[in-house]
Amino acid sequence: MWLVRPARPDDLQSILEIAGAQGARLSSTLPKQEEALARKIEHSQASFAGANDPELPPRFLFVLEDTRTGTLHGTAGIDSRAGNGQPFYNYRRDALIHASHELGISRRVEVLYPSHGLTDRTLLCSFTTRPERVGTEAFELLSRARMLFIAEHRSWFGSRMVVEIQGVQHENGRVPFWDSLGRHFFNMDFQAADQYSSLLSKTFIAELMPPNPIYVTLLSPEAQAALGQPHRLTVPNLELLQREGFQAGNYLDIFDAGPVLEARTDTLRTLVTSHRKTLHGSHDDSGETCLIAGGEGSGFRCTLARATDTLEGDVRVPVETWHLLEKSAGDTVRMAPL
Amino acid sequence: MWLVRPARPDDLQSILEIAGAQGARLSSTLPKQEEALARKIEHSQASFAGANDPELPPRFLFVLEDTRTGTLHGTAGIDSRAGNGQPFYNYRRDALIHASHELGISRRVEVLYPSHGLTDRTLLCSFTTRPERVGTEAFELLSRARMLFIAEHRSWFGSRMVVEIQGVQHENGRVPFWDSLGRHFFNMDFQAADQYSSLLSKTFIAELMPPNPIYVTLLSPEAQAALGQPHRLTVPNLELLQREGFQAGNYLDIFDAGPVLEARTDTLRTLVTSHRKTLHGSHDDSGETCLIAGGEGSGFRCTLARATDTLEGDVRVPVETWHLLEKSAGDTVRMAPL
Amino acid sequence: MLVIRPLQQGDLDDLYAMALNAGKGLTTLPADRDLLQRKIDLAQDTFNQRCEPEAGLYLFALEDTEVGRTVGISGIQARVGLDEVFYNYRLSLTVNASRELGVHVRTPTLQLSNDMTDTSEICSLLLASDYKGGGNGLLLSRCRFMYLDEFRKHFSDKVFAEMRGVSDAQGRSPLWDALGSKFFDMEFGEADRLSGLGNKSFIAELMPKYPIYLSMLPESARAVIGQVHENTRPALRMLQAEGFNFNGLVDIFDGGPVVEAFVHNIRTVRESVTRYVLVTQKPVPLEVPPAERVMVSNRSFQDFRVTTLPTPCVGTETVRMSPAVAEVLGVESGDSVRVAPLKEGGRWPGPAGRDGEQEHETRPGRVRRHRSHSSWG
Amino acid sequence: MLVIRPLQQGDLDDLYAMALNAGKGLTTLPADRDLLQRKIDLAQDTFNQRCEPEAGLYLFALEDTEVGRTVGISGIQARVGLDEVFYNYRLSLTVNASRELGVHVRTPTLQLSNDMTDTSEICSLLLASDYKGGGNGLLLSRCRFMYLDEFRKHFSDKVFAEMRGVSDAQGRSPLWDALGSKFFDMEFGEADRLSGLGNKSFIAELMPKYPIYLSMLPESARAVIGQVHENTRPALRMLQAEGFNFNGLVDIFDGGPVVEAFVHNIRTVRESVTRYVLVTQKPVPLEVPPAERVMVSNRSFQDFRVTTLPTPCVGTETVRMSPAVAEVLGVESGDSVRVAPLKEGGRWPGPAGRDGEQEHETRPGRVRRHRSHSSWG
Repeated sequence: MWLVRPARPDDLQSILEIAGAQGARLSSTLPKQEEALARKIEHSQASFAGANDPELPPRFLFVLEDTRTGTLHGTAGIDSRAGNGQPFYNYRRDALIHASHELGISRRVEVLYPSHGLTDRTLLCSFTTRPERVGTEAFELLSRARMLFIAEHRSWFGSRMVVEIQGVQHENGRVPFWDSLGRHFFNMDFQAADQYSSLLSKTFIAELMPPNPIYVTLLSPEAQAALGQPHRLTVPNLELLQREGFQAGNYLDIFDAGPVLEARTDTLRTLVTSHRKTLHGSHDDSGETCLIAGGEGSGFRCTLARATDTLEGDVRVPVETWHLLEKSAGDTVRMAPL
Repeated sequence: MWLVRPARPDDLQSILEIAGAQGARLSSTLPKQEEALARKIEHSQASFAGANDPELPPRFLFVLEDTRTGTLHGTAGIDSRAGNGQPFYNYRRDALIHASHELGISRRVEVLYPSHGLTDRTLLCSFTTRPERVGTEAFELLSRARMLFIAEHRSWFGSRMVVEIQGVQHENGRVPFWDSLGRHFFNMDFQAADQYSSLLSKTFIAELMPPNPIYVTLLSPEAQAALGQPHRLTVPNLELLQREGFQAGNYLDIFDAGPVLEARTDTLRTLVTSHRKTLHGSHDDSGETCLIAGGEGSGFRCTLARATDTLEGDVRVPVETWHLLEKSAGDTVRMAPL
Repeated sequence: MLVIRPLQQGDLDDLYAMALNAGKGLTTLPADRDLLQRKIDLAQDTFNQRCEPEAGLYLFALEDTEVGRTVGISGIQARVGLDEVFYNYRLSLTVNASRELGVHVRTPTLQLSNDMTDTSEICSLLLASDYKGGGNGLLLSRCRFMYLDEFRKHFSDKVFAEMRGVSDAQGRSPLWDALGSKFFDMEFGEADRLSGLGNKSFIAELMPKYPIYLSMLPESARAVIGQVHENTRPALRMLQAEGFNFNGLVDIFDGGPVVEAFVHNIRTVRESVTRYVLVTQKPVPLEVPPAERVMVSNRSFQDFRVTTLPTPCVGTETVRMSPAVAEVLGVESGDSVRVAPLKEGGRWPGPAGRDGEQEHETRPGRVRRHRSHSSWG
Repeated sequence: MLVIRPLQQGDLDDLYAMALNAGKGLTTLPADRDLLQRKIDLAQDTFNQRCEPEAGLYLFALEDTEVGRTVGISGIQARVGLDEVFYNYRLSLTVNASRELGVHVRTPTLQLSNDMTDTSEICSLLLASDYKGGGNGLLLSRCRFMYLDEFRKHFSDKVFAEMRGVSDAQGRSPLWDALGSKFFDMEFGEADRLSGLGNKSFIAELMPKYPIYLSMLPESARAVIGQVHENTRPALRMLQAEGFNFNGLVDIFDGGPVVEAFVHNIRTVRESVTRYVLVTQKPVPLEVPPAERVMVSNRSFQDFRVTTLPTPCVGTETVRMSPAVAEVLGVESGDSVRVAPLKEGGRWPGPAGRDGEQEHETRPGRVRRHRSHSSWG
């Protein structure tokens, strides 16, 4: 059985293993350093418990567990406020029209503006799974469990959400956008900048990032082609998020120019289609597979179950599912179709 | 009876009278110079007739006529491509976060970026009426007739629409945003700049407008307060457009910082709620008052009528309405609820 | 004899021929008869004070009096940027450093600048190819400094020159290809021509307004910023010898440098002295190398003349000249003339500096006659 | 006797007392014992060449040898902007013009600049108030130009000074109130202090990056850009007399100007000559006005000393001095010393310029002994 639950300190080694396996191929906001990860889990636990220090906005880290073996297969996170109290950096892609009436010339000049416009929105992040899970029901469970968590704790989150999708990177680790822009200013390779970004305060970005807008036409052709393009390996995740209602807007990642997806929280498919139900037992293993979540804060659990939907406000699922959710008959759960 | 129809050359004096009566109180994109207005009407006629010179994108000018007296009571326009082939200038309001981790300081710094991001969207413009018509059914007819025209000629227009709403101006003609910003660069008063803007090519804006972003905090407090605020007298128009589905985004007028409203064409209320119907006669003067439009291109007419909606695709209106629309029984019209 | 004088109406044909031969790259003097005629008219209006002093264009012709042919031109624009906007890029530095990460990166940037607005420009130098050498280029260029010195109130305290930047034999500019061409939908030559015609609103409309980070440009483009075309190197060396320095501004199209100097610091100005004319029949050998010649100007605003004489003609109070030279300069014995070395490091009698002049002016008893040409020329 | 020498360990108490009396506005020398001690340590490392040449901070003390008290300090920072980013605003001009409308508007702008990066700065001048006058300030300031000249390879070709900008008696700066305070959530004094402590990453984080259009600032703020505090006017005049000019850069907080000069153009450098020491018992009247005194340096890198002597002590080859002065300078008869006028326009024997020096060096027969202090001091 697949279970999504808050990360615990004893998950540390398993998470490191999953994060490490991503290697340079697919970075995420998940630190690969033991100490940094331990701090992140600790902060997540406090956030699930309801702590809300204005200096340290809540950040939640979930894990996907195979309950039969006790092994972890993935992680997913929510930062309640993008930037976590610091500026959240993006480039905003916009166009200026350079037109000369007299000469009859009109050119569309694309410009990347440094922007903090998405700061404080709710951010989905830290999404990683073992490669064999990509595209499976468990993959979808891990991603969408977060939406159910948000639905159950709506007041903890903002009205607008964002997700950063990793941008184009070659097999050899080269990131064309970085090589054409960031490298000149940060004087380090993409991997180093990406790691610093997840480990350090954003001061170094304020210090090193070019403060003025960038003309797209002066980027390398390869970098121009990469603007707003997702990394090949992120496509399953991207498509899942698009089905959820996320759309690419005008924002790009400052390091690799990957697209930033945006959505209004209350129109996300899982939030719209999920409902609270009263839990009842079922001995039947037929029915449709759906997401089912229960528990508040630290007690939050989410799993997949075959549910038979009897009456309006009721749901029947196997008793095994009750145990996973740490719930019993008559308790309230939230469910959404897969 | 109120009729909205394409402007004709012989409307010139009446339109000048209406435009002139607006005086400095409420500017619009309607030229107050006879020659310029004559050219605008001529261009509008060509546009209604289906002309589409890539150098001269279609621009439509409608008038509101009281058919009992033959007098005009208002004008309304659509520019098929904002900027009319030249850049369409706005300020885009955005915020940067200036934060020092070390000092524990975080400030939200608002910036106005010169933008052409709305260039080529479809623009509603030139909306003026006699003061006594403001807020009446005729006022609504004049504004919304344009949506019916767009619905009937959907391929002539873009997928996104914008409207510029005039910003704050004092009784004495002073425009606080202009006085704090534009005046320093254009070296003229607001009225002059506004007039040049409707008369001349936009070269003078490219030449005179400060090319770099503007920090809001350096504007006068009065100008800061005026950002995105509508002129008192535009409120009825603004509310009508909001009901139609237009929303203020991040764009502001470069001269007076009035809000620019945006909408997706296909979600506008009039487009969504209007339907094609087959015309039938009615001797009954009961029924609901609705907008009813017929005719293609230069033949477009729109009026208000008491309609009794009999069968699905039919509508019954007084024969008088047929005449106004230059239609007869069995012809197709488009109607929308008021 | 070769003499500098104001450009005048009869010069059009010679000017046009020179412009034709000069080919591309001299945008201030295109081979366009109408435009050249307008320049002659403007120069005439300027010398005759029929235009606003700030709008003045002082164009000097180098005439070979033996053949009656104009063989060179040079000029001073009283002020730039008054009618059209005058654009340069400022080559500046952006430093980004993070102590935490031990990173320190310097990025040169080009920022749009109008900082030369209202400054006097020396410009339009062109010498017929068959007259090159023998110090003619020096005379054509440096006569302007004698004029600047003489009539300082008509010019700014600081003057500048734009030097032609690097382009290849086909007229392609590496900076244009990497930067300008991305924003201006035209060839370098066309942009340069439009700009030279004074038709500059297209620059405000089309050019990038935000700073350009040079690290994003290819090496070929970065290498030419602030560099001069190889044909312009002698002119640059000459100006450097006069005390002109690169001021951080470059041409927006080809990246050629702007050099500037305070008028009072220009070597020709610092080394120039006044003397009284002594017309003499005693023959002097006129054909001496440039290093042994001095420029002599008649100090006239309206009918400015400069020619060269052998250095030994200059005494402590007078400068000796033949009646022919005096006639060309329009001076008589006793008139005050200004004298300066033609070539830097050339022979120069007596103490350098303006001291000589001051000495004279405190001893008026020795002066026979002194009239100012600027009032009657 | 008043003598310039490198700052040394025993100077801390006197320095702290001076800094306390100086009050606000001297951010490079705050009344902070730890910070002052670090500066002394750095200066000692610098003179003893124990730090990277670029990181050097050359601090000179003015000591009254009679009372053994340090009464002044001045310094040269070998290079700025290497460790921390060095920020200025460049006062530039943006011209917007429309020929069609006949509009021509000039808008001064402030653009963030790091252009002084890697340049030598003269800094930290402070003189005890009871020693003001009598040319002590001139000595304290100008001794640095003798040092710059002597050891040019340790410094940049161009040097600059930041001049304190306008603030009122309460330390309020009009530019700060109109501009800085809108972006930095702190008082001017606090920002200035943080900046002076070398704690500058907050500037990168908080300050506006886009150009500031001055027409949007109140007149009170515009009026002080490039202007110095009234207490700083004498220092500015002194530097101007040395040939320093405003270079278009201003302080980002108070708008005070940056002035710069090429080392070879500095008056003290141009007018300095070398002479040989002639120790003599013949008494000379030491108490003469500044205009009749010269600075004499011992030319030592590590143990640099400068004091003043009456101008008549300087001969065409030698400079005469008492054994006491020679002892203070650490020189003996026959040693080479550098001499320059203390005050501009002061009496100066023989031809100005370095010609005198060259003459000597081409006639070594007259030299009895010549040793360079920079190798053994």
